[in-house]
Amino acid sequence: MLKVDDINVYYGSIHAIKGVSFEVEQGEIVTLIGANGAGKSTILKTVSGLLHPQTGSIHFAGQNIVNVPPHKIVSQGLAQCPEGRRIFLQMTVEENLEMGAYIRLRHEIRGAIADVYERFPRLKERRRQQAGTLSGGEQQMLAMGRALMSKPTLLMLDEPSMGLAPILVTQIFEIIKELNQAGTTILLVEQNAQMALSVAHRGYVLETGRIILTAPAADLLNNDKVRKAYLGG
Amino acid sequence: MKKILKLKKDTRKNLITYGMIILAFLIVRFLSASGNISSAFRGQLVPICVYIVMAVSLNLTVGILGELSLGHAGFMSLGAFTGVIAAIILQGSVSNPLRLAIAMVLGAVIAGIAGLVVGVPALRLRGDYLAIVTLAFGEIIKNIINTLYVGIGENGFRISMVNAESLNLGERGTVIMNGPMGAVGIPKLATFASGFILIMVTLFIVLNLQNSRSGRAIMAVRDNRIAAESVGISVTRYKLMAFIISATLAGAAGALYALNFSTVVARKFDFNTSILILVFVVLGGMGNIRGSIIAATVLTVLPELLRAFNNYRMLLYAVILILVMLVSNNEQLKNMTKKFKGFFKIKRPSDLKGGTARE
Amino acid sequence: MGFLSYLISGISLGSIYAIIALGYTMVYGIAKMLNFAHGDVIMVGAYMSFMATAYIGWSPLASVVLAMAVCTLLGIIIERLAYKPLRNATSLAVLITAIGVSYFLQNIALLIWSSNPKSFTSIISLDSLRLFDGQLIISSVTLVTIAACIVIVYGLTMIVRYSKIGKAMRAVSEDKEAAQLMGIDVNQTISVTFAIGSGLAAVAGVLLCSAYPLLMPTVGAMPGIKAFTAAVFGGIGSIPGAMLGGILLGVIEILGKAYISTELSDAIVFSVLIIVLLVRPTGLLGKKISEKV
Amino acid sequence: MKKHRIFCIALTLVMSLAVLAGCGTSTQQSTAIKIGGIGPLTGGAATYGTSVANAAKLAVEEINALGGLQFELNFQDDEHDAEKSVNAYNTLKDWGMQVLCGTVTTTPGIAVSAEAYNDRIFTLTPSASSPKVVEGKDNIFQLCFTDPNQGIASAQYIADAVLGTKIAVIYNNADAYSTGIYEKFASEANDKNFAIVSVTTFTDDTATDFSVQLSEARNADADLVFLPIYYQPASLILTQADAMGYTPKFFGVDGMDGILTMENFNTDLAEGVMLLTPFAPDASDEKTVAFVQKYQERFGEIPNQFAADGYDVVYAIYEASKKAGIKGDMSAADICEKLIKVFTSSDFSVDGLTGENMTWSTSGEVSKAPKGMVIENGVYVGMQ
Repeated sequence: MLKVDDINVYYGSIHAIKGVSFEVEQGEIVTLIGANGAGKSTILKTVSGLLHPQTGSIHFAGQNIVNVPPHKIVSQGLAQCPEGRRIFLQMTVEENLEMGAYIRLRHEIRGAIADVYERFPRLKERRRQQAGTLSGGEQQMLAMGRALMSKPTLLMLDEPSMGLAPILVTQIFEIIKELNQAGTTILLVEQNAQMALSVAHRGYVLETGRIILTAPAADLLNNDKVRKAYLGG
Repeated sequence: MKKILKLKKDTRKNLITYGMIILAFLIVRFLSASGNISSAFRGQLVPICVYIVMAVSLNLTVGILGELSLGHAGFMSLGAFTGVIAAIILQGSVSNPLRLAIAMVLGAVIAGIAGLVVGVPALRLRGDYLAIVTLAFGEIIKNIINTLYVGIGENGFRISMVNAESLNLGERGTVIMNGPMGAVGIPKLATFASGFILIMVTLFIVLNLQNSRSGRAIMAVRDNRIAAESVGISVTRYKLMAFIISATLAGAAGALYALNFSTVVARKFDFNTSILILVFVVLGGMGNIRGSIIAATVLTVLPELLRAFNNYRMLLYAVILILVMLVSNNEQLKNMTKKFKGFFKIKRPSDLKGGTARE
Repeated sequence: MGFLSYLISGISLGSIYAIIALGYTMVYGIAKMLNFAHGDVIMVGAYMSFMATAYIGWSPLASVVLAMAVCTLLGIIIERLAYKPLRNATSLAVLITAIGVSYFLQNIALLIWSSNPKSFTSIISLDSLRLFDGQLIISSVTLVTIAACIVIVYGLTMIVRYSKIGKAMRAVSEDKEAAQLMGIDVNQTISVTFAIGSGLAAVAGVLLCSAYPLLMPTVGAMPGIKAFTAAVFGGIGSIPGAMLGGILLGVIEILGKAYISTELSDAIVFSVLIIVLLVRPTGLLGKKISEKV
Repeated sequence: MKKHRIFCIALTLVMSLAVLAGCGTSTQQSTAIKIGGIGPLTGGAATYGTSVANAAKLAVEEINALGGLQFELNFQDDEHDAEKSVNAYNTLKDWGMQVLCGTVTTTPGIAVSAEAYNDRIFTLTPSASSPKVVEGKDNIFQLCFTDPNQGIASAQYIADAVLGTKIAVIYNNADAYSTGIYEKFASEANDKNFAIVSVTTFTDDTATDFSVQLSEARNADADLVFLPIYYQPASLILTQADAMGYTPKFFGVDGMDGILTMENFNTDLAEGVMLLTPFAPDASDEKTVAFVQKYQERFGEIPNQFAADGYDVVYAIYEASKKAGIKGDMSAADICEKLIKVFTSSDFSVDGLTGENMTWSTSGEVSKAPKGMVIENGVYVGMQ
């Protein structure tokens, strides 16, 4: 479904991503794990079209999406829930959701909002509230709900557990599983490798801009090197 | 040769800048002595020096300190009128070069004091809000100077805000500043040599500051205020220091400017002049002193070179300005030059040592 | 009675500043750039209306529509050619380009319409309003200007609050990158903002020259700077702020002239501005700047 | 920082060209006398410079068509700025200017006349009207009245004709011309049969709303408003006074000329306005009619007083050159001395558009009689 082939990305003169290739198949949860600064978010931004690779290709649903502007990539069914949530703090909860469905037609939006409220009842309670007044967990729900509004076939989540209490983290990962079961393919970027690998089918390990290891998630969980580096023993 | 290569990269860069100015001065001097220089260019020598100093000093605020100022001409104005007053009062009592020096120093001092007065409240603000306060300051200065009458006569030095007659200067008094008519009958004390010296002094101050402990603190403030604060850098102190030095140099430049023309009016130092100097800084590169010098020179000369185009002159100037901005910020072009440069890059010892890791 | 009539003059002048300031503030809010060429778009709008009425003999209303159409188009063209290529450049680079555009517009106007001033025929030809036995006279231009300002502010607020493009503008102004991830075309949104701001500039130009009927290539420069000041005064980026800032600036200017000094009126206006900014560093209705560490 | 390097190199090249640009100026001699002109052709004051430049061009063409003495005119822009004006002056010097017709505006005029005095280049300014332009410089002459003279003449006129007893003044306190006239007017008013009851000002930056100034004049019961300003702000004052229903007499100076020919201006508003001006475009004398017609054909606009000044300057130089026997191959300094002698000689006078029998004193000031005009039915009528 998504095929990234040998991309190189630069920030000015810094070579951030060095020849990375990976694939996500329909119906999978794939996770990219790695330390802070390994280049995980950079990869997602590149896939979304916010950054452009110097070389290499990215194919989504068979089409090359390198140099396609980000808003067009969204309409092809690829959504990203960015790192740090990045919800619109000055807008209401419902307006945030409407923004998520910016590419959809007016009559589709109602139904999509209803679906999101069904999955996240808390958001319905706070629909008229300014997003800036929500708690961290609620904000994460809103960010995910917003990303779902475009009805993506592939959802990319960037650090969904960041800054959340452990109980909320579990909740978020439950939701990720549910979404996947409902048919959404997911590309998950996480620092919390334990959690990520526990829900994912496959995983890639990233180190300073390179993929150093790839295997089914269960294998990675048992891999010594991975355990030492990312799973705290 | 080896010794020069061993010097720190910054020092080497600064030496090139000084060398460039000295070389330019000598060349112009030589051409001038051999009569190979046009009146038009000779007439512009002092203004060019003034604008170089203005650009370098503004670069201290905008490029190095990282705060946008839209009122730099206000400090120039204060320096200009202070300098004129000093030069006229001292008429006949000291030699001309000394008179010019005193005028410039006094202009610098007054502008520096104004820098303090404006800086203390204004530097609490940030970004565009600071910019608008400096703009407002420039307009206030212009407006007040327009209503100021200053003279010297039987009763000594007098100031009024009503009109020239209310100064009561007596028969042999001189009106120095005559409200909107500005200062008239200014002795032409400015010379290219004095402009050159002022540039060298400015460079000495700004380059040394840039490479000193204080300079690094100022740049730390620019790059990350909170981080700088957290390691114990007094943000206000360093900001104010840079701002005052910038104002002081602008004051000296203003005095030199005024003493090059027989008349000067407050209107000259308006928003448009502030913007003009800002254009020099941005085109030359933020924080790039050498760039400011070159941009100030070229953009001062450019409108004169376009005189052949008559009515289309200023239109052409506008088009050139826009195109230069577009070209110098073009991503593809930037990448191209990078590759080009990489191809020809000469490996210097400092580059081989492994970069900036240890200092 | 004197005070009242000064106050009305001030509100009228301020309403014009406010309409111009709205253009500044919208563009700033979304593109984060100071569009210093805005004042010169006003001038173009005024000339368009002038040509349509004086040379072709169109009705005033039709001339305003023409002016708005031309200015909207001009705004889009300027944005495409001069600002869009600088989307990733520093804000100062864009500022300088805007100044280049301002010079360009002024000098092209000089070549097209010559430096000789033209007298603008007011587009409003109603009778003045006489109150208190003729002691207080309010000209129809004043009334129309104030009404136009209120309608425009109301209309813009509604657009920004409820329309799809308005919401997109808010999203872009808050977080460009996140907006892109929502499928919002940021470039298009910025273009639309420029178009609206420039269309407003045309209205401002016509009203400015109706109230003060002198048309020259430099006519927009000073009101442009004053309106920019007004936008900052009210809190740049805020629509009600631009209106409040504009009107206050006009009122302070007129009252300062009337009761303190006509000679120092500019100094008074700018001093008040500085004091307000020292007390409220982001303007009267400005949002607090949240600082990123 | 590095991205600028190539840009800098390019700029350096331009700079070197600038230094060398002057080197090529040839020393070729032509028989035509090279006349330089300086004035604002761009910026806010462009209308004045453009008028002078146009009319001067017209005059030079006429003179050259006569076949005798030949002129070559080079008019440079100074943006109404002293620094730019000196640059323009130096450019003209490189071109080989022998006589200067300029500058159009006062502040640049003071700066340039100091240079021209040192270089011994004869200068006749069409419209830089401050006495400071000519003061202490024997080779600088003015064709227009000085500002103080206009102030005195205005006060005299108002007093003699008893035009008003309570006078309000609105002037531009950021403008040397306007302030110069006002100050002299105010000091003249002391022993006259009228009183100044209200004085208000504006600046170029606040020249839009005049409601306060007009209200103050009305509150002070002024029956005459003196406007020592240019016609552009004056047109706004007339419009706003009309909207307020305030109808005093308005009295202007030569800067007021141009108000009737301002494109699209409703001349009804100027009905009854009085002004002192040496030139009226609808005067019926042969010279004016011919000039106005030619100017309009050529430039599509009705000439104002600045154009008339520009035209007269060229003709004054022409008359004087003929009298002094000046030729194109003389040095500027020689021409200067000869022209000074002619201009200050008692038997030299010029009949121009802006005055009959204009003569000059050694101080450089012109002597001609200002004409009082009143606007009736949209045209100037001589005031007696």
